[in-house]
Amino acid sequence: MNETLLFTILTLCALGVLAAIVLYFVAQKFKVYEDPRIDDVEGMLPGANCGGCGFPGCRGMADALVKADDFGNLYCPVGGGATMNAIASYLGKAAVEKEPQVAVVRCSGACDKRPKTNRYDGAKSCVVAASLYAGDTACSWGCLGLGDCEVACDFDAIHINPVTGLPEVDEEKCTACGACVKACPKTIIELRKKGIKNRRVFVSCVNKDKGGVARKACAAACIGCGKCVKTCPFGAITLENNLAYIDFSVCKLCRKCVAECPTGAIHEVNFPPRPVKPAAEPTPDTVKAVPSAEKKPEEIGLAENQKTETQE
Amino acid sequence: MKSSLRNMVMVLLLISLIASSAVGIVYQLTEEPIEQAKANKVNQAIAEVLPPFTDLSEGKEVDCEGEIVKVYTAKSGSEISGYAVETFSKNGFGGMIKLMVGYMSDGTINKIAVVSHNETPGLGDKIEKSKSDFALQFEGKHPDTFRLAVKKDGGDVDAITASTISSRAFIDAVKRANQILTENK
Amino acid sequence: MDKKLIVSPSPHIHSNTSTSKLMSDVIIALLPAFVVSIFFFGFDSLIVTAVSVVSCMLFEWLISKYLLKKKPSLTDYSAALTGLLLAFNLPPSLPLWIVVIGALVAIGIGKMSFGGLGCNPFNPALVGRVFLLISFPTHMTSFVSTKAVDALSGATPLAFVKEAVKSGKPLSELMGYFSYGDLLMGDKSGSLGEISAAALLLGFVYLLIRKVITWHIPVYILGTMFLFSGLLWLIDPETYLDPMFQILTGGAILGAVYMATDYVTSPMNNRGMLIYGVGIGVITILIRVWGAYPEGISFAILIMNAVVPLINKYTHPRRFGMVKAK
Amino acid sequence: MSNWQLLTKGILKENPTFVLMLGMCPTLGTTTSAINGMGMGVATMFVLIMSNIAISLVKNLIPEKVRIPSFIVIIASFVTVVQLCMEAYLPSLYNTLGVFIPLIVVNCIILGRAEAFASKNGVWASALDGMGIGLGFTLSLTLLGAVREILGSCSVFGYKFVDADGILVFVLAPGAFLALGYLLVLFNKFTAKLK
Amino acid sequence: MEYLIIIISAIFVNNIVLSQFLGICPFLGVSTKVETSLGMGGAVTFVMAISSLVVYLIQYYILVPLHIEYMQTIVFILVIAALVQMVEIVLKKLSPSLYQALGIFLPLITTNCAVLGIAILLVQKQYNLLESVVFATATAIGFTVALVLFAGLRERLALANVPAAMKGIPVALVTASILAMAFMGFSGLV
Amino acid sequence: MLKTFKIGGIHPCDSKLSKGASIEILPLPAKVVIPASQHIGAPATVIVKKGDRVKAGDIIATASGFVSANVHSSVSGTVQAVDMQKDAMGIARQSVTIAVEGDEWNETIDRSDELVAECNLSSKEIIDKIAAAGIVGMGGATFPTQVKLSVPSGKKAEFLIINGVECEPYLTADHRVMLEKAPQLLAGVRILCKALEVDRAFIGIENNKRDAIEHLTREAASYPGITVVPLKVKYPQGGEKQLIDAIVGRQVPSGALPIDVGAVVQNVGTALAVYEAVQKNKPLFERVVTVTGKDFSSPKNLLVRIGTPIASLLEYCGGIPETTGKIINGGPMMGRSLCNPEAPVTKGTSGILCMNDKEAAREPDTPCIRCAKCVSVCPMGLEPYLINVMSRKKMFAELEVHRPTDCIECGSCSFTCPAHIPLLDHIRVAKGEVMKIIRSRK
Ligand SMILES: Cc1cc2nc3c(=O)[nH]c(=O)nc-3n(C[C@H](O)[C@H](O)[C@H](O)COP(=O)(O)O)c2cc1C
Ligand SMILES: Cc1cc2nc3c(=O)[nH]c(=O)nc-3n(C[C@H](O)[C@H](O)[C@H](O)COP(=O)(O)O)c2cc1C
Ligand SMILES: Cc1cc2nc3c(=O)[nH]c(=O)nc-3n(C[C@H](O)[C@H](O)[C@H](O)COP(=O)(O)O)c2cc1C
Ligand SMILES: Cc1cc2nc3c(=O)[nH]c(=O)nc-3n(C[C@H](O)[C@H](O)[C@H](O)CO)c2cc1C
Ligand code: SF4
Ligand code: SF4
Ligand code: SF4
Ligand code: SF4
Ligand code: FES
Repeated sequence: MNETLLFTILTLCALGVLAAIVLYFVAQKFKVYEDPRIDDVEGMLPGANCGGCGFPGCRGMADALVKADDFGNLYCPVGGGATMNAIASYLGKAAVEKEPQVAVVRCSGACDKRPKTNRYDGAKSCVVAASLYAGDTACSWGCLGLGDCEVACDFDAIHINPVTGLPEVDEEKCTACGACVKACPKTIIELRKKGIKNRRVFVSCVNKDKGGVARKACAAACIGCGKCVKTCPFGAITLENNLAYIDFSVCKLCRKCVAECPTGAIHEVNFPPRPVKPAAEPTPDTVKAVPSAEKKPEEIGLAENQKTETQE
Repeated sequence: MKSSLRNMVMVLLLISLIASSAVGIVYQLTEEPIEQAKANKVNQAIAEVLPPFTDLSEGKEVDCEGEIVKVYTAKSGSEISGYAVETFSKNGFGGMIKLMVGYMSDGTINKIAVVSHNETPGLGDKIEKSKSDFALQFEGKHPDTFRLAVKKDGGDVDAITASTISSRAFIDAVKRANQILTENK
Repeated sequence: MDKKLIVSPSPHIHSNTSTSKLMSDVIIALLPAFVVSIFFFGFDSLIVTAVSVVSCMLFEWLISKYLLKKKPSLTDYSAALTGLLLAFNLPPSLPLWIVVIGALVAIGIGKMSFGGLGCNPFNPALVGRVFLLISFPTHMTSFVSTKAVDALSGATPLAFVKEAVKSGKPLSELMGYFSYGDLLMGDKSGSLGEISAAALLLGFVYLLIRKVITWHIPVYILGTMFLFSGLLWLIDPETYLDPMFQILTGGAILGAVYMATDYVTSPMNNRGMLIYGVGIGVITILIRVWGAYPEGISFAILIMNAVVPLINKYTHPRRFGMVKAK
Repeated sequence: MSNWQLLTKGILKENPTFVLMLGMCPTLGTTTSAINGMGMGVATMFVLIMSNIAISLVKNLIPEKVRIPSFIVIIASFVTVVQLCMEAYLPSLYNTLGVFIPLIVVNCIILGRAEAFASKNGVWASALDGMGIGLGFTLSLTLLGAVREILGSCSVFGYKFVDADGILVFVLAPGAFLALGYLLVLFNKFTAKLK
Repeated sequence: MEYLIIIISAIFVNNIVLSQFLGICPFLGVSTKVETSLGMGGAVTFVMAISSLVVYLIQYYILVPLHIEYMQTIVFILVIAALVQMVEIVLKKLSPSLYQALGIFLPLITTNCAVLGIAILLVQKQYNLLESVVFATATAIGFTVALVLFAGLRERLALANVPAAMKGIPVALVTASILAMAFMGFSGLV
Repeated sequence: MLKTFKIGGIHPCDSKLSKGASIEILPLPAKVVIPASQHIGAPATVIVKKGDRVKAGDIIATASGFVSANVHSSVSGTVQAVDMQKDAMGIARQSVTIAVEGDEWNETIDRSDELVAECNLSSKEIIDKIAAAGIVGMGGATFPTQVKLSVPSGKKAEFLIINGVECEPYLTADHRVMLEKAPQLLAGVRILCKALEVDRAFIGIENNKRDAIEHLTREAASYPGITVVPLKVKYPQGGEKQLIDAIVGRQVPSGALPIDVGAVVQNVGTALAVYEAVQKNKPLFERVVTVTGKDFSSPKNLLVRIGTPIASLLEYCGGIPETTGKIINGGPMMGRSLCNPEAPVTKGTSGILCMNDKEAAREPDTPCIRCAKCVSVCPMGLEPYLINVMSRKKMFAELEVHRPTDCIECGSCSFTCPAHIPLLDHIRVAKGEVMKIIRSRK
């Protein structure tokens, strides 16, 4: 064997061994324990870093998940139940079952229902307008229509409809992260259970004014008449401060209240069309809103459905 | 695989062993072609710059400003047909420029080849013959009559536009070649 | 009352300024220098400027309309101003196709790639100019001479002096070619708009009166250049140019008054402006004295443009209440 | 993943330059002309294939703590082999690529593939993976080199199509960033359209 | 004076990122925040200074005497890799916050061509020991300067309305390009 | 050189259309609506009910906390309702509606015009009387005056500053008070000095009110310790912190109160109200309001009972001009544009300004050109452009170091921005959010 080759081999081997030994001892001496599961869990999370879970980012959530004894209120709205279950089984813990939710807009005061009383000419932001005054209609509760929720949504799931001036949620894109709920200065948006077959019934109004005042301000307002409360066979509806509210954990989706509401403030979503009882219905408006035709509910485009719902 | 001191050392040792032997062998295989390639480059440059010749002397090593350069003498039969002088300038825009300057037997510049340089592509690299005619203007000129300086400095050389620095360095190298030649003929 | 009242947050009145008014004021301030350049360079100057301004506006319009898909706003005159300043930084004899490339680079790369007005960290006109300077060194350094001084052969005063000093001529001999009166009035070769210090200073006064810019940046830059080059000059007047010469040549005034002050790319408070101005002054002289380029202010401004975000991050205006109470 | 997919994913879906943004230094540093870019790409591809094969062979023998050093030694050996061969047989290319040849060692792509793919997959798949990624790398380097050469010196693969100087900046450092930046925009637009 | 020239050259004229094209990956990756850039720059400076020393010793006391210069690449990278890993482990222990901030980029220093590139260059340029260390340190400072300037610019761009198609890396590359053009103004300075 | 504050400031056109109009007394309206909350702090507790008869000056709501103020009836008549009434911004607030019947005043009030300069009460007694009279700052902030005068232990007032600056364009109420009620005003200043136990008082007046400066300087000659300080015209000189800086050269540190630099600032209207409360037993139930606008044939300064609908003031001045696009409660820089002209005048209403359509509309905003004009005019040394952007991007946590909470909402930045960016709109949001963050930490 010639010299160069020998030296080559010797040098490299010596260095290799040296590196191994040094590394070994340094690693021993400066050992820091970091739970490797954090990395794994982070990998399992969606990586949207949206903050919907209440942590600064997915890694923060991963850290919390690994450290938590039970998942209590740790929930990633974006990944949803599937992700949580996967992580839970990985970490050997039980995930809390959370029913999938979706954002709903609780204001029906479209432009034609709610006359403008003044013209707003400030920065195009609901927070700015809300901190300034009651709003450009006589209803001081309703949606301002300046789209803070739209800006807040990371998932492109909520948009202001230029015709109604109200936001509409794209149910397929909405992850129920709650960003829009936080962004809305008027607490118009609520996260509600998606419901069986995506069906929901809710009061689409937040006006707490007395009936007369509310009615005058907006033709679609809840006037607190209480008819729905009396109608509901399950006691799911409560009336407080002149405003009805449907508890979604009690509501059985019977839809009786919808027909009863004199202003059409109660909305039903994703139901099959009901048999048309001519003239008997007090609020033909709402009924028309439900997409007619023979389509099965599952096939009905959700976005389209939303549109008809609010344009009614 | 879990790490322990022993397997760490063993594995690295093994890998080093295999790797170094393999590389060592390749080195031995390529050693000669590399030398060859290097020599080729010089020989090509010499052949390029010299007038026709039959014999070439071993390069005579000359120490010039701390750099070793070589002077080659070419003969046709017993008659000296020309010289090839390795030369350089450190004043290029990108530092060192190395040239091979070929002379006729009377000291007239025959041709000049650029061996290596580090000038800016598109600007200074026009000293290469393939990029511009700059180096051609020296051919057939005798250093005694041809004023080796750019026109701006009162000489006879047309500088490369926007690359006076490279042109000056090139001239500097040619001048150095003249000097080496006169001292080591 | 049927009419709906307007409701908006305070304040309810506005000063009369607007972006387009500011920009057109700068354009007005540049007119004297433009007139001088037409006087010395003639039609060339007019054509180069027109091509530059028109192509800048055209590119801005095309890019915002077809690539960014937003409403083009030529009415703020910023593109026209960029075009004008780009032209002012070019040799009057430059082939027009190069001018168009410069405009494309200035607007397309220097401005619109970052989002358009207000978003660009670097001065668009200078991005255009430096791009051309690096890409077409030959064209960008051939100037027309205004005066029948053969020795200068179209080189700018700084380039001429730098070259001559390198080949060993003593400065005192070279200075004979120049008169300060010419340097001030514009009888020298150079970029289209940089030649007349007097006209540029006239514009400066106009800008100050109209409160378009404040004195800070130009004074810091020119002051630093003066002090730094003055120091060198005191050390060795035979190799280093005198400070007056440094300020009157090489686009120092054009750069300091009109380009370094570009709002978008300069610091947002007075302390920052000091750092910025001193930085530009020092780098300019460094490049002029020791670098490869005879004129350095374009590079100096671009380099300091890059530092501006850091300056803004670490300097703040004098806050109220920071004075020692009691 | 099928063999075909392994081989082609590097071209668009996992293009190392435009998608993974790895190995930026040689990408920018060696693409002054199409041929240089291609040379660099091929050299890298060779190392990539060989090291992927070698690493997938020995992956199970290597203890955790010396994984990286072992990989590096393996990669470096192949690089040295390329270096020596190139110096011997392609001296002019060797000179233009200069310091970037030894730097193939630290090209993030290679170690990245070793870590992400070869240390988890079989020999055949790893070889294909190396080839696929290497192909993508070569293609993008050639493309970038060609663009810079066309704009910067009005030639492609050394063939001068117009007798002009070109826009010099494209053969210099700033032009590399610029060309890559706008190519990336085009690439993104293109792949977005494909979807 | 010689050292001054090396320093100015390494920081400004031949800035490692903007004109040598080394260390681009971290330049594009870590430079979104000024604070992180400073940390990364510090780490690289530290590693470069030490590695230049070690590399110098290995080159002139092992490789040259044994005539195995061709082993440069393998030997250097092995040494650098071990060194970086050591720094990483030590840093994790001593300054967890810095470790957090640099995250995955510490191991990436190994694959940062700047470190190896400088090792090779300092041998190529035939610097002596002190020159080598000065050169490496200055280069690393040049790296930090470029990184920090760039981070500042990107922080600013984060607040601007960069067109969607340009967002992220493309606009970063264009910015780098203009920065490189600006730095060309320094050419000829040494 | 006239004194002024050192940082920033702007020069809007002052448009003091009504400066020559003497104060007129507005005839009593048929009905007044008096909100229980006309001040900063907790709303007062209403103590009357529907059907009660009240006289002008009778207390109808009592202060419900430390920072709160009594509210008095401004007319005599019957309480028609105690309910929620929309205020000028359309927001419902608890209010007392009184149908006016005659003009009977509470017997304790001294309705004579005679000047009572001497006051022999102690500091405590004075403050109590002020509190009883429900006086709040009339310079706009409506901060309960008795709270301001109760210097916290450990701190010491060194001087009183009377804010006669009225730097807002259009407004002239304070100007007229200084011209027409100088003796009462100066007596009020003396009482305030006494309450604070200080012997120095400065009255700061901007130089565009030469007549007031001269008049007050003459009158004040007989009051030792009271100095009239003419000031350079610059907005927002009337800002408390700016005024202190201008007059005594001290800057109130961030987050601190004027009292921390030994100063207490009161508006001239407040000083007058203090005089009337202490010497004449008259609670705060009327105030001077400027009614102005370019399209009024004769802008006026009116003495108005609190609770009078704003619409009746406008009616008195010839009705809302046809061209009106915006009605502003206050001045054009800081006033709030209102959506409900039926809302009442409150203790803080210093002026009603009708702007025509042309003036009223905001120009659409264009991109920020980073001209730094907003930075250079901000009297607090803030960086409005930055706060604006970060606020829009909801970077509230990072915003804290830029101190949006120091913003005095003077509007100089929005006023001056050449790009017409509504800076202050977004800064207000930032201010609120950052305030929340700071509070949640405590
Ligand atoms: C990046 C850059 C690269 C340059 N490269 C060279 C070069 O390689 N050779 C050269 O002579 N000049 C080069 N220059 C130009 C010189 O700096 C200088 O401008 C030129 O030599 C001036 O001389 P001239 O125009 O009179 O020829 C370069 C300039 C820059 C900015
Ligand atoms: C929460 C709060 C507490 C205050 N406490 C005091 C105080 O103790 N002493 C005082 O002199 N002023 C106090 N002030 C009054 C302020 O200093 C200031 O006069 C008031 O906010 C109105 O000022 P402006 O109109 O300039 O905004 C307080 C104000 C607020 C909002
Ligand atoms: C921007 C700004 C401008 C102000 N201008 C005036 C003014 O012109 N006159 C005035 O009396 N108060 C003005 N104020 C209110 C004063 O800051 C301060 O609250 C008042 O003088 C305190 O006196 P008061 O409590 O008696 O109202 C202004 C406040 C701000 C924030
Ligand atoms: C005082 C002032 C100086 C300016 N200077 C320049 C300049 O040097 N270059 C330029 O392209 N635009 C300049 N502009 C125009 C404008 O700011 C520029 O187009 C923006 O940088 C584009 O975003 C200037 C504007 C003003 C008000
Ligand atoms: S609509 Fe609201 S809840 Fe749904 S994803 Fe968007 S922000 Fe989140
Ligand atoms: S729902 Fe809320 S946030 Fe959305 S537009 Fe209406 S008011 Fe604004
Ligand atoms: S004044 Fe307006 S345009 Fe100027 S920096 Fe401020 S926000 Fe930007
Ligand atoms: S409103 Fe606030 S930020 Fe704007 S100038 Fe006034 S104090 Fe400064
Ligand atoms: S290739 Fe150079 S740092 Fe990644």
